[in-house]
Amino acid sequence: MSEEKQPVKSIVTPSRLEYDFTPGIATTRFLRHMQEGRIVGQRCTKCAKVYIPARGSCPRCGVATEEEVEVGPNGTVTTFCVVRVPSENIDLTLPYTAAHILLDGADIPFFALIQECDAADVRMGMRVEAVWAPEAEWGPTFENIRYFRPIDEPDVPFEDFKEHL
Amino acid sequence: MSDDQSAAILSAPHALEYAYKRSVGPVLGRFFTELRDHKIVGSRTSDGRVLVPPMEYDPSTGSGVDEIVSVGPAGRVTSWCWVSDPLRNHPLDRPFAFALIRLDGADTAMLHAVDAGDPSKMSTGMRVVPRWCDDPKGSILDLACFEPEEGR
Amino acid sequence: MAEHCAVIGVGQTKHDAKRIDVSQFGLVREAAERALEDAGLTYADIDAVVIGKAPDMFEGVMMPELMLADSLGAAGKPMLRVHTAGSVGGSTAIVAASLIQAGVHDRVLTVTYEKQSESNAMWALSVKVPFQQGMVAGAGGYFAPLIRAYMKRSGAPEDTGIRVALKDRLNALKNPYAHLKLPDIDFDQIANSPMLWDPIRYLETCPSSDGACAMVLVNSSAAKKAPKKPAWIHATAMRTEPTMFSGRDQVNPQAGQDCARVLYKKAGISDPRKEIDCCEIYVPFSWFEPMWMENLHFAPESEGWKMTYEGATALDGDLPVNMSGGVLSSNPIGASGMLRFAEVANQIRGEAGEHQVDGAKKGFGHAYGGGSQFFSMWIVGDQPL
Amino acid sequence: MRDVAVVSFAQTKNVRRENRRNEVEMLIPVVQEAVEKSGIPKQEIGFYCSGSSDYLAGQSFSFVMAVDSLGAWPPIAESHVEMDGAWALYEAWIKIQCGEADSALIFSFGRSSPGMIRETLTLQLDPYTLAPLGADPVCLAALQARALLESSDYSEREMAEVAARSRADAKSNPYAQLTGDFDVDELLAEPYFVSPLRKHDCPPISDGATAMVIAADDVARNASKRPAWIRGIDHRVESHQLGLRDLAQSTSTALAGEKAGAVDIDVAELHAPFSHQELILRDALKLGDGVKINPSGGALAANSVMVAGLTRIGEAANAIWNGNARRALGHATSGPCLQQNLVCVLEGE
Repeated sequence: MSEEKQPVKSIVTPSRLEYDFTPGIATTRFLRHMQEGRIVGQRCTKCAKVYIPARGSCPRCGVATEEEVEVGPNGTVTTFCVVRVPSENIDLTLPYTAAHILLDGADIPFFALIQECDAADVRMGMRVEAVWAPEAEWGPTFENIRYFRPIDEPDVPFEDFKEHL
Repeated sequence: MSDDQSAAILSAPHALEYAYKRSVGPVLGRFFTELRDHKIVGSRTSDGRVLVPPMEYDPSTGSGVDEIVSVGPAGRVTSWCWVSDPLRNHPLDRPFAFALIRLDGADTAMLHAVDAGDPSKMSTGMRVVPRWCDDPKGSILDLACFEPEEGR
Repeated sequence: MAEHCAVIGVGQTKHDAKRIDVSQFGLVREAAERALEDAGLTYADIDAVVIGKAPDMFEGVMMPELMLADSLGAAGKPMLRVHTAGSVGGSTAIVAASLIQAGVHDRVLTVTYEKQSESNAMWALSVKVPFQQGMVAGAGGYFAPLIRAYMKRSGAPEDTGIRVALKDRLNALKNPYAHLKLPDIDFDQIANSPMLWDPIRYLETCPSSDGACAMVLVNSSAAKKAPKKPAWIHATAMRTEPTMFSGRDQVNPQAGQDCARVLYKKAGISDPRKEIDCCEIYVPFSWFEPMWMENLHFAPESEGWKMTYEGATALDGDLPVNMSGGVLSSNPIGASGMLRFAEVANQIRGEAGEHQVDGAKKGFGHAYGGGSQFFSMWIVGDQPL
Repeated sequence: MRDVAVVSFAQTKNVRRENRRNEVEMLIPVVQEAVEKSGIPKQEIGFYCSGSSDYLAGQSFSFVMAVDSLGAWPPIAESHVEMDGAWALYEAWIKIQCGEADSALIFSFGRSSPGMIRETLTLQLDPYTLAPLGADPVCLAALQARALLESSDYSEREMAEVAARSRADAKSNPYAQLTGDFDVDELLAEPYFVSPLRKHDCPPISDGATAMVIAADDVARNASKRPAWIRGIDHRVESHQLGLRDLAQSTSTALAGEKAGAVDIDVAELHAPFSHQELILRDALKLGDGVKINPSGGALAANSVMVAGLTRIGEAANAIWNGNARRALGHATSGPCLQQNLVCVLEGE
């Protein structure tokens, strides 16, 4: 029996759906600020916490948020992991560090990469700053912030950020 | 943000695209294998009904089905619609009919396209025969479509 | 007062990376028919079918329960489809149980599945959507920082995760349905396996599986006619908290703590560590065992690791956890939660085979999902509560 | 069985393209309105359940972010069905019957506009023998329409009359999308879209969101002056394969209606996205000429996918609240050619 006469065991069904994606009002505003080189969160009218990235609501209070508050660009690493395995859609030299960063003025950590620092030297409590892409490349996107890098400031004690884990 | 700024809302194209590879099991596997050879089979349930396309279970009781029988290849249209403006994913790129077709020897109708040229050529009860694809791969699309039996 | 509900049939597929021998119909029917046979019933005896699975993009079928309906004998019956992220297997069982408890139905078939090999799980989970922040580190990269936070908080020894993985991988060797079976597994193999998302090693992670799980749930009068011993549902609970909010404790989420507390209260349990005989807990990365032991009040905060370390969670320990090998050994995502619920029911029924805990009378099943914000749990016992 | 009533309902206006707000931003005001109208303090709501589809949103786990609209703190008892919100209502009703909760908030959301809904819904089909043909819901509905026309006394005129009546009635519904006065003869003079369907036989493409609060016994009585009591609710599915069904009938609707006690109905809100489906559903439920059908305009006036079914039940409750009905019926459908159907019978006191 030739190979093509083998019984059919599987079929391939390609699927492609196209969308015109809109992210909503709050995300648009957030990304427009990013385009201007600013990280702008929103303060909840009820609990006064500052959310970053701004998503138009305080998920805890379930109310719409409006008031804008600029945060960062410096922050504190609350926790992190060292990635030693390649992932779908991620093109970075291994190993690299992915961290939760509590930006100064924000009340919720932001996910970002740490670079310009050996993975072994990344610490919980380490102070970092945002490294932006060249201004000419800025667009309404998270990618304007390439990564964060260490700054010469003393580590923040664990007690001061442990509620953000 | 006020309403007049709504034009400034961001938007971008987004695609969900994947070529799913589906294992088909023994019954649909046999159906597709036969289609590749330009033959059509159905499955027979315990109460004697012949289902086309074949199902690995009896849809009214859920019990398993494994008897395979030959059907068609010609059949009769039981209902149809005329697609004058085909979509990107439709099997034909010119006006055609989608039809439910009960193949000779089958008790249920299967869905496929009928290339009839014009809706005036379509009617419920009409006889249709398969047109096979030149490059069969073992799928429902090995049946390129059906066409009217008369005037072929 | 709600009706009593019991598990009288349990079925699961052989779980594997690629079940290329079956269609989606074949996969769900393999589990469903084993559950029906276990219960001594056929599809005709079933009043309603409850189906659960995780995102439709895994298989590329929108609301696939519609096409699966008559393959599970659901034609002419009520059918529901549950989707609560990774906790869905547990939530689906709870929805099915509630149909009995409400007195609406006598016998319900519930089935969960995932056929991840039809696509690529990592693709389906990480499709980049415009204007959202992309995943910076893959699936493990989401959980690894939480594990690091747990280690820092609790001071747990660094090899705790290795010990959990070794225990679960040894247990899996006793489970004929488990996907990942590593006959020569030992501590060093896990310790020396590649570090993927530091502190998570390769052999401390779950596989990606095709598989299905099914259960037959019935009311008291139907349970009395069952051919085998039923497992009686003593309590169920579900809790959700928002994914991201300021001050959220992601290591020891409030929703998990609350869910367990309300569950014990309903089941009349005051000391879970003492009163519960065995647990199947959703542990996709080994370190989640000690984290959940604390979250579920089996251990005081920062001491969950001691249970692993002292062997309490081993098959012969005082609170065996994941006797089946757990999610670390089989992970058909949509079914993984139900497998926990079903395995613990089988323990109570005395049907767990080689990984049976002798004389188990009260068992705890647990599932969670997403970023630890969705929880579903149940307690089953050998007598009605 | 516990007495359970719909005590409040809120919806967004259905629009062709909601491109300013995302799902959470659409839901926040609707959820707040439903809670406020219910008179039940939010912290006392015992259960939450939602219905939505990832494929509409174009991303996995799209329901997860919807939780952000609830203020789920302290943590809540919550569940989700990948189905129309009408089935979320069913799950919530069951929870209340179990005694697990005395009240529940149900919500659903769907934006069809970002994708191409005909192509998106094609993915609902059996991926082995149906989806590869690209058979979209309009074509399948057209096959069903012909099966009805050729096996009954119904004509294309009656289909056009359904469309014209729906859109005329929708003029008084501020949430409807496609409204206006249409002349049946003019409609019938239009060319076919997918024959035998013309454009007017098909639903608009809509974006929308809804929320509803239900409550049991005295909680409902204390919260609402005129609770819309759920006297029966049932749902049934039939075979997915069209060739196995008599498309001119809806046996699952008939069965669900029978189980739900669909008799003595004053107003029926039927989820019939295509005009001929209303005719099939009316027959399945044995609704006579005295029954007012779809005073809201129905799905022919606004068809937010995953939402329109729950909306029908909300509109049936509206008919009770505004005194237009003593007993009203809400119906929801899902799947190709009315594969799955839910019937909910409501009654005022």
